[in-house]
Amino acid sequence: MAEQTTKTTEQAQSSNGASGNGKRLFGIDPDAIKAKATEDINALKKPTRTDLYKSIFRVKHDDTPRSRTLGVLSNVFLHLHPAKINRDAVAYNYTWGMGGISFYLFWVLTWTGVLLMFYYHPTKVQAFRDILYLEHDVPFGKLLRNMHRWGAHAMVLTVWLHMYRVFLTGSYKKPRQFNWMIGVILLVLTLLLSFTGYLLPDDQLGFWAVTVGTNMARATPLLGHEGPFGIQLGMTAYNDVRFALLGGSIVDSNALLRAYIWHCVAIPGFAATFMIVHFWRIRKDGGISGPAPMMLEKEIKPLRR
Amino acid sequence: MDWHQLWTIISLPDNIPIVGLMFLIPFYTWYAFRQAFANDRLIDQLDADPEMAKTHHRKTQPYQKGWAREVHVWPYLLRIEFLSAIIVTAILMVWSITLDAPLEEPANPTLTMNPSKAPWYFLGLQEMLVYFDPWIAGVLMPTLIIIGLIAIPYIDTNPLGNGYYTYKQRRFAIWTFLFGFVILWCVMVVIGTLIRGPGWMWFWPGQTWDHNKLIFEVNRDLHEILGITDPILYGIFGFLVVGGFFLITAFGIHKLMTLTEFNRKILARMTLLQYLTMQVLLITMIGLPAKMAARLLFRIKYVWVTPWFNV
Amino acid sequence: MRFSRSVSGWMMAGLLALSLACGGGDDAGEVADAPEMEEAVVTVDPAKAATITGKVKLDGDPPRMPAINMSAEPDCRGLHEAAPPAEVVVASDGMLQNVFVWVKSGLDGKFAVSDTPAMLDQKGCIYSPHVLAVQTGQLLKISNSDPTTHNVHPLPKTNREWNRSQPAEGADIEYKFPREEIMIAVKCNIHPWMRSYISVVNHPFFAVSGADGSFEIKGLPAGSYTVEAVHERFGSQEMSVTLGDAESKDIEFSYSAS
Amino acid sequence: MQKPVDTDVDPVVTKSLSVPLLISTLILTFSLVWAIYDEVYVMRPWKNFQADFIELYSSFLTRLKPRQAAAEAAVRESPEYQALQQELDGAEELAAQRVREIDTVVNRGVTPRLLTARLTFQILKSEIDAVTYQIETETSESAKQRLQEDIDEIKARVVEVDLAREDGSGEVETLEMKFEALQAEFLRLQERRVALQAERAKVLEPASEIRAERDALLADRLAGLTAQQVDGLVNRMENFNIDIKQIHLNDIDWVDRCESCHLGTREPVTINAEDVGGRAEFVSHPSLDLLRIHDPEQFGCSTCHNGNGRATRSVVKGHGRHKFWLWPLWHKENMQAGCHQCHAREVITEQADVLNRGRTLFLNKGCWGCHRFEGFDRESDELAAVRQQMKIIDDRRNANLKEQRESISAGDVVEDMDEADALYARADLLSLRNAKLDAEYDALNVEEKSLVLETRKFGPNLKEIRVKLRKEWIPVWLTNPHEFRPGTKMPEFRLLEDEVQKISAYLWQNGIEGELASHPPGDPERGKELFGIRGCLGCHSMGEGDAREGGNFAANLTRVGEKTNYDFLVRWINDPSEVTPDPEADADAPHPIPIMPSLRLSVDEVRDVASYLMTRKTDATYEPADYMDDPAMAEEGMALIRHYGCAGCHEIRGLEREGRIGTELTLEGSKPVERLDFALLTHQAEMEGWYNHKGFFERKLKDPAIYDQGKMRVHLEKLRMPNFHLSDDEITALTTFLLGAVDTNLPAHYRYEPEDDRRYIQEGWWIVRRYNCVGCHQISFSGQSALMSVPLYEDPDWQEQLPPQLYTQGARVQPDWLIRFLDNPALHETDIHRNGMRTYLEARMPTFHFSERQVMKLSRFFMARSSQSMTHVDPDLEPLTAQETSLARRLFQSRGAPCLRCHMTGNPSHDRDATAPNFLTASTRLKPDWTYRWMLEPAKIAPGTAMPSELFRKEGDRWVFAGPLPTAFEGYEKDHADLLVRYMFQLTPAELRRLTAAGVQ
Repeated sequence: MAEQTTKTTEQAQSSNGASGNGKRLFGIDPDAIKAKATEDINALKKPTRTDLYKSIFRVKHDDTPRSRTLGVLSNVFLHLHPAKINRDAVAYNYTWGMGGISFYLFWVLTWTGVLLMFYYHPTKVQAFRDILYLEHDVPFGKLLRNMHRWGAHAMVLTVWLHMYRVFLTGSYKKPRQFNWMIGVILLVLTLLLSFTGYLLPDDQLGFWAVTVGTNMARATPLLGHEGPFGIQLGMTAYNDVRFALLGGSIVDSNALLRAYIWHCVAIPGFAATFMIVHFWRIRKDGGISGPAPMMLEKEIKPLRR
Repeated sequence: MDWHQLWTIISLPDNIPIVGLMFLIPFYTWYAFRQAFANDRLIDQLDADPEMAKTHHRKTQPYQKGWAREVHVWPYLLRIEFLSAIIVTAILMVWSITLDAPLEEPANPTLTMNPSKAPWYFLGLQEMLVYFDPWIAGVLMPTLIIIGLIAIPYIDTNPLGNGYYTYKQRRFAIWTFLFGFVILWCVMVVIGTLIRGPGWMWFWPGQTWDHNKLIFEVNRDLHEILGITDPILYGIFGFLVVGGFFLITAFGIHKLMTLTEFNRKILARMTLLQYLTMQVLLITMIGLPAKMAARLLFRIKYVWVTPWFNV
Repeated sequence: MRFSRSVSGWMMAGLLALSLACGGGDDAGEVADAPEMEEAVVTVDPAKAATITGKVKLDGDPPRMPAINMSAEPDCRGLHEAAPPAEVVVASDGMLQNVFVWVKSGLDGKFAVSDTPAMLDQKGCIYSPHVLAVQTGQLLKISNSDPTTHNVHPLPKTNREWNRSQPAEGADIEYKFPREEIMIAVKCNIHPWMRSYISVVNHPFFAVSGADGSFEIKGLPAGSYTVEAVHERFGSQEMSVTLGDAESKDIEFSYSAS
Repeated sequence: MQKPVDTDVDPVVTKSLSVPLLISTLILTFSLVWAIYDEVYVMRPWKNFQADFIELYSSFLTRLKPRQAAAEAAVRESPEYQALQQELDGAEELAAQRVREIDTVVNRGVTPRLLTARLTFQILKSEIDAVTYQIETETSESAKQRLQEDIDEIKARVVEVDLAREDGSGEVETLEMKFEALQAEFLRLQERRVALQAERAKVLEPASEIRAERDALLADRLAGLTAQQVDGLVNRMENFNIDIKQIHLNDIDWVDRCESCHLGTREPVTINAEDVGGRAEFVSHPSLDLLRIHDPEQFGCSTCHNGNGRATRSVVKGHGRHKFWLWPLWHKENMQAGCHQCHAREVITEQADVLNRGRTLFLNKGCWGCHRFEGFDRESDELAAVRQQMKIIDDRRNANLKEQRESISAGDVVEDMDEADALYARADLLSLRNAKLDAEYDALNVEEKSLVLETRKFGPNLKEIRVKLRKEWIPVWLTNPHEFRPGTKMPEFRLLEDEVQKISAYLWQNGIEGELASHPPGDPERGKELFGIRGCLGCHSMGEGDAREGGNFAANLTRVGEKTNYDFLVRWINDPSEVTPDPEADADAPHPIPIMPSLRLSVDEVRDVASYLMTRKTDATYEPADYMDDPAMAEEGMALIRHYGCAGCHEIRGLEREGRIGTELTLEGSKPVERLDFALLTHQAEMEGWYNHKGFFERKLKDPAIYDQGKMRVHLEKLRMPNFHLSDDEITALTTFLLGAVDTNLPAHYRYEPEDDRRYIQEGWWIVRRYNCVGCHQISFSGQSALMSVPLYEDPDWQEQLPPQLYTQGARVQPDWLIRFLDNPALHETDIHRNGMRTYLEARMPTFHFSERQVMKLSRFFMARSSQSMTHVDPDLEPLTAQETSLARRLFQSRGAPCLRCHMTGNPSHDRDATAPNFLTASTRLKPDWTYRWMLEPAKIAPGTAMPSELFRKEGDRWVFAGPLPTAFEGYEKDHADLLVRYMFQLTPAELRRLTAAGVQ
C-alpha cells in the first residue's frame, strides 16, 4: 500500500515538475493538497467508516441479530450476559434486579472508597481529623463520604432482598445449589465489609458499635477467653480470637489499622473473587433461573441416588 | 406520647435503612406472593385439564406461537439494567445531598455510650444477647444461621417451584424461611433500632428514652424456681430439660412434615442425613422464640446451668 | 439524538430559569448617613431675659466656728491680728453666706463660655472667696499673695485630679475644668485648715449667696427650671420655678442650724 | 385467565423504555446540578458574608474618609506641624541642588565608565586566571616557566577601550590601556562611586530626620488613620478576592477559618456594629492589645474561643454549638474561660476580670474546702512533699554515717598505708556529703516550719466555741447563717431540726474548756470611732442594706454582739493567733494561724472596740439549747459532721484528718457531659438547650439541690452541696472559671508557666488574694480598695489617711526593708501600738504573722511587678561637700520649701498631723532614683497623692527649685533635686535636729 501511494505522488510531482506551470511552492503541488483535504472531509461525514472507529468497535452496530449477538459476546464487559435470554426474565417483576443493583452498588462503593482512601489515614489521631477535613475542606468531600455510607447501607438491603427473591423463586434448587452457597458467603462478606467500615471514622458511634460486635467474639466457645471451655484451653484476653480480630484487648489504633486493611483490601478481594465465581456459575448453571415453565406434582420423577 | 423522641429516632440519618426495611420487606413479600398465587391458579388449571398441560407454555406471562422464546440481551435486558443503574444513582445522590453521614465525638474509650449498639444489621444478634449467653447468641447462632442458609438447597428435596413463584407447591419451605428471615431477623433488627433504648431497655414507640429509667425484673434460673440447689443435680436436670425440648420440637416438626400427602412424598425423598440436619436447624431456630417466651413470660433466666456454660 | 424539537426546547428553558433563580439577589440597602450637626450656641436677648433673686435664711443661731490655729505657719499668723474663724458656716442675722445656688435642670442647648477668668486668691493662708463657681471651660486663675508656699489640691470625682505647689509670689496657676461637677473641695496639704469649694457648671446661670444671704441669677430664657441651693455643711435643697419673658421671681431657701 | 392480546405484536420486543429513561436521566441531571449548587453555595455561606462585608465596610470607609481627612487637616494646620514643615522644606531645597550634581556625575559619568572598564578587565582577568590554574597544577618546571611567559604576554597586551567621560558630559574617549592600568582604573571608579553615594545620603540626612519627626508628630496627634491610609483600605476592598481566610498553626496542626466570616477582627480601623449596618460579626476585636500579646498568627482563634475552626459549612458548625462537638464556642459572658487553660497557675490574670473574680470567689468562699482544685490548697500538698523529702535526706544521711563508720574501722585495721589513706579519704568524703545534706535539711526545715504556719483550713477554728460563742446562738446560726448575717461566706446547709441539734451538741461537747482573762469594759463610743478609723472596714463591714460600710472579705459585724462574749473579743482583737491551749493535743504541735491579723491596738483601745462590738446586737431572743450537753446527741452529731464535710473547712476536734467530700474540679471543664448528673432534668435540659456544662454549673450554683428535684430520696441521700446564695454575676464568674478548668491539649510552650520573675508575680497574687491586701491598698490598676468606698474617706480631710497605693511599690522601697516591714510593721520591738513608718495614719498596718516563705514571696512579688531585682545594692551616692550640705539645709529651712511642714520630723506634736514619712528613714527604705523621679512628678507615680507636683522646674537640662531660692544658690550649677536626694540619703539624726531646731517649722 505504502509504495503505491508514493508512486502516485512522484508522478504528480514529475508531471507538475514537467509542466512547470510555475505555481509550485517548495516542490508541493497545492491542487494535490486540496484534493487530499476534500477527501478527508468526506471521510468525516461517515465516521463509522473511518479506520479509527473500526479499530475500536470491531462489531458493526446495526439491528441485525448477528450484530446484536456479537455486540454482547465480543464486549469484555457485556459478555457477562449470554447472547439471548429467556423472554420473560427481562421483566422487572421476576428478578427485581436486586443482584444487578447490588453489583452496581459494589462498583459505586469501590469507586467512592478508592477516592476516600486518597484522604484517609488509618491512625488514631489522624482518622477523625481526616473525616473532618473531608467534610469541610475537600470539594464534594461530604457528598463522597455520604455516597459511600448510604451506598453501603443500600447494598446490605439489596443483598438481603436478592437472597429473599432467589429463595422465593426456588432458584437455589438443582443445579444452582452451589451458587446459592456462594451467595450466602457473599452476603456474609457484605456484612463484614460494612462492619469494618463502621469503625474507620474513629468516632464514638463506630468505636462502641465495633466494641459490642467484637465482644461477641470474646465469647466464642474454645477460642474466646469468656466462652465455655475457653479458660481451660488457656485463652486469656491477650491471646484469644478477639485479640486476633482487634490486634489488642480493646478497640484502638491496631484495631483501626486492621479494620482498614480488611475493609479496603482483603474483604473486597474475597468478595470480588466470589462474585466472579457467582456470575460464572449463574451462566454455567443455565443463566437466570426463570420464570421457568411450571412443573406439576405428578410430573415429579423418582430420585436416582 | 413523645412525638419528638419518636421523630428523632426515625429521622436519625443512620436509621433510614431500617425504616426503609420496614417498607421494602412487606412490599416485596406482597409483590412475590401476588405472582405466586397467580402461578398457583395456573397450576390448578393445568392439574385440572391434562390436555392443556401438554400444550400450555406453562407460564402466566403471555406467549404466542410466533414469538421468540429467547430475546436478545442487547437491547432488551441491557436497557433495563441501564435504567435501574440511573435510578439507583439518582436515589443515592439525592439521599447523599440531603442527609449527612453521622460523625459523633472522637472515640473515647473511657466514656461508654448508652445505649451502645452494634451496626444496625447486627442488632438482631444483639437482641439475642438479652436472652442467651454471649457464646450462643454471638457465635453459635450466627454460625448456625449461615450453615442453615447454605444447607437449604441440599436438604430441600422438593423439586417443584424451581424457577417460578409458587406458594402451594413449597408451603413448608416458604413458611420456615419467612419465619427465619422476616420474623427472626428483620423484625428483631427493627426492635433493636426503634424499641431498644438506653440500658437496652424496652421503650415503646413514643416513650422518652430516659437514661435513668429503672425497671424491676428478677429473672431466676429454672432450677432455682423449682428449688434444686445441688449443682450436679441441676446440671443433669438442665440437660434433661433441653434434651426434652429437643425431642418434643423434633416430634412436632415431624408431625408437620407428615401432615399432608404431598409433604409425606417429599419426606420420603429425604435421606436420613438431610432429615437430621433439617431437624437440628429447625429446632435451634425455634429454640430462640422458645427462650424468648420463657424469659418474657415466665422470667426464666437459664434453663441449663453448668460450671462451663449456661443455656 | 432523536429528541423531538419540543423536548430539547423545554430543557433549555428549564436550565435558563434555574440559573436566573440562584444568580439574582438584590444588593443591601444603602446605610443611612449619620448627620453631623454642629450644636448652635443659645443667646438670650436681654429684653426678654428673666431673673431669679432670693435669699438664703438660716433658722436658729448659727454654730460658733472655732478659730483656725495657724501656729504652725507664723508667716500667715502674722497677717491676722486675731486668729480668723473657720469659714465653714458664715451667717449674720439669720442669713447664710457661701451658699451655691444654680439652675439644676430645665435649660437646653449650649451657652457661650464667658472669657472673664474667675479669680481665687490665697491670702493669709485663707482662700478667698470660700465658695466659687465657674463655667465648664472657663479660665480659673489661682494666685498666691502669701509669703509662704501653698499647694493647690482640688479633689474632684468626675474631673481629673491635680495637685500643684505654688511658691510665694509664684506665677498664677491657670486651669479650665472640662466637666460639670458641684462643690469640688480644694485644700492645701501644707496648711490643712485651708478649704475652698469650686462648682463647675456648663451654663452661666448660678450665684453664691453674699454676706446678706442674697443671690441673683440674671439672663435666663423663659421656661420652668429647678433651682438648687448647696451648702458645704447643711446639704442641698431644690425648688422649681417657672419664668415668663422678662419676668423676675424672688425665692427663698431656709436651712435650720440645729 | 390470560389477557386477550393482539396476536402478532410481541410485548417484550416492542415495548419501549425511552420515557422512563428520559425521566430518570432528567432526575439524575437535576440531582447532579443540585449537588453542584449545594457544594458551591449552600455549603459555603461565607461567600455571602464576604460579599456583604466588602459592601458594608467600603461604605463605612467612604463615610470615614472625610472625618479622618478633616482631623488630619486640623493636625497639619497646628503650629508645631507647620514649623516642622517649613524646616523640612528649607532643608530639602538646600540639599536638592547638591544631590542633582551628584546624580548626574554618578549616573552619566562614573557608572557607564565603570561598566565598560569592568567588562574588558574581566575578560583579561579570566584569561590570566585560567593560565595561573594551569601553572598551579603543572608538574614540570619548564612548563610552568612557559606558562608564566604567556601570562606576562597577556599583561603586556595593549587593549583599546572607549570609556565615557567621568564628568557626566556624555562624550566617550577611546584609550589604550594595559591590564594593570585597567585594573587600577576599575578599582578607582568603584571607590569613587561609593564615596559619591555616601555623600548624597549625608546631604539628605537632616531633611529625612525632620520628615521622620514630622510624621511621628502626625501619627501621635491624629486619632486613627490618615486619609491616605483609608484610601489604601478602600482600594484593598475593591480588589478583595473572596476565598477562605485561614490561620494554620503548624506545630499543633491547628486550622482556624474564623476570619472567613469575621472579616473585621484585625482591621486597623475599629469597627462597631452600627458602622457596618448592625452586622455584629464584622466588628473588630474588642481588646486589640490582647491581640498584641496573643498574636492570632501564633495562637489562632479557637484555642482561646473554642468552636470548630475548621468548619465553614454553617454558623452552627463553625461555632461548634451542636451535639457532637466537645468544644463549643464560649458564650459572651464566659469568654474568659479560655484564658485559664494556659494561665492555670494564676489567681489573677491581667484583663481577665470575670475569670479573676471566679477564682477569687473559689478561694474566698471556701469552695476548695470540699472540692480539691490544683493550686488552691497547695500548702498542705507542699507540706507533705517537703516532709517526704526530709525523710529521704534523713535516710541517706544515716546510710552515709554507717558507711563512714565501716570505712574508718576498716582503715584502722588494714596494713597497707595507701589503702588506709583511701579509706580515710572515703570517710572524709562521706562526712562532707553529709554536711551538704544537713544544709539541704535545714533549708527544708525552714520551709516545713513556714508551711506548717501557712497550712490552715478555710473556716474559723471550731475547737474554741465553748470559750468564744454563746451556746444558744450556734443552732440558730447553723439553721440558716444568711438570715443572721446576709452575705456571709458560711453557706446554708439544708439541715433538719434534729440534725442542727446533734451537730451543735457534738461541737459543744468537743469544744476546749478554758477560762479567759476577764477585762473591765471599755468606752463603746471611743470603740465605734476606733473601729471606723483603724482599718477594720478594709475587710469587715458594719450595717445592713444600703447603710452597709466597709469591705466584704470578712464578716458583717452588725449583730456580732449576740454571738460572742466580751472577754473572748478582747483576746481575739488583741491577737487572733492566740488560742486556748488544747490539753489533748501535744504541746508543741503548731496551730494554724487565722487570716485575721493583729492590729497591735493598745489594751484600752482593744477594750473600747470590744465593748463597742458587744453593743452591736438586736433584741432577738434565743431559746435555751440544753440538748447540746446530751452525749447521745453528740454521738450522732459526729456522723452528721462527717457526712456534711464540715471538717473540710473547719478545724474540729476529733475530725482533723477528714478529707474533702466534694469531687475534684481541676479538670471539670473537660468532664464528658454524660458524666454531669442532670438526674430527672436530663430530658428537659436537652429540650430547653441547656444540656451542657454551662447550663449545669449555673443551675447547680443557683440552687445546689436542683438535681434532687422529683427524686424520691431519703434525706441523708440527698445532694449535700450547701447553698452559698450567690448573686447572678458571681455565678457567671464562677461558671466561667469552672468552664475554663480544662485538660488542655495545647503543648507546653503555649502554656504561660514562666520560670523568671513573672512566676513571683503569680505566686505573690495568691498571698495578696488570701490576706485581702486590696481591702486597704490599691495594688492592681483597676482595683479600688474597700476603704476608699467607706464614706469617712470621702471627706477631703481624710484623703491623706488612706493607706498608700502600691502600684509600683517595688521601685519605691528596698527589698530587705519591705521584708522587715512585712514581718513587723511597727519596725520596733516594744513600741508596737503604732505604724512603723506612717505613725500619723489612723489606719493601722496589721501584723499578719506571715511565715518566712510568705514574706519572701510578697517582697519578690512587689519587686517583680516593678521589674526590680531582689538583691538591692545601695548605690553609693556622691558624698555632699560641706557647701552643698549648708545649701541643702538652707533650702529645707527656707520659707518657699514646705517640705518639713508635711514630713515627720521626730517631734511628736508636729508628727501628729504630719502627712508624710520622716526623711531619716529614706536611706534605709527608699531607692534614690525612685525618690528623684518622685520629687519631680509625684502625681505620675501615685495619682491623688498629697505631695504637690511642680516643686521643681526645668532650666536647661537641670531641675531647679520652683520657689524663691536662698541667696547662696546663685553660684550653684548642679541639679537641685539631685542635691536634695543626696542630702536626704545622707541625713543623720543630728543633722535633722539641727534642721528642726532652727525653729522655723
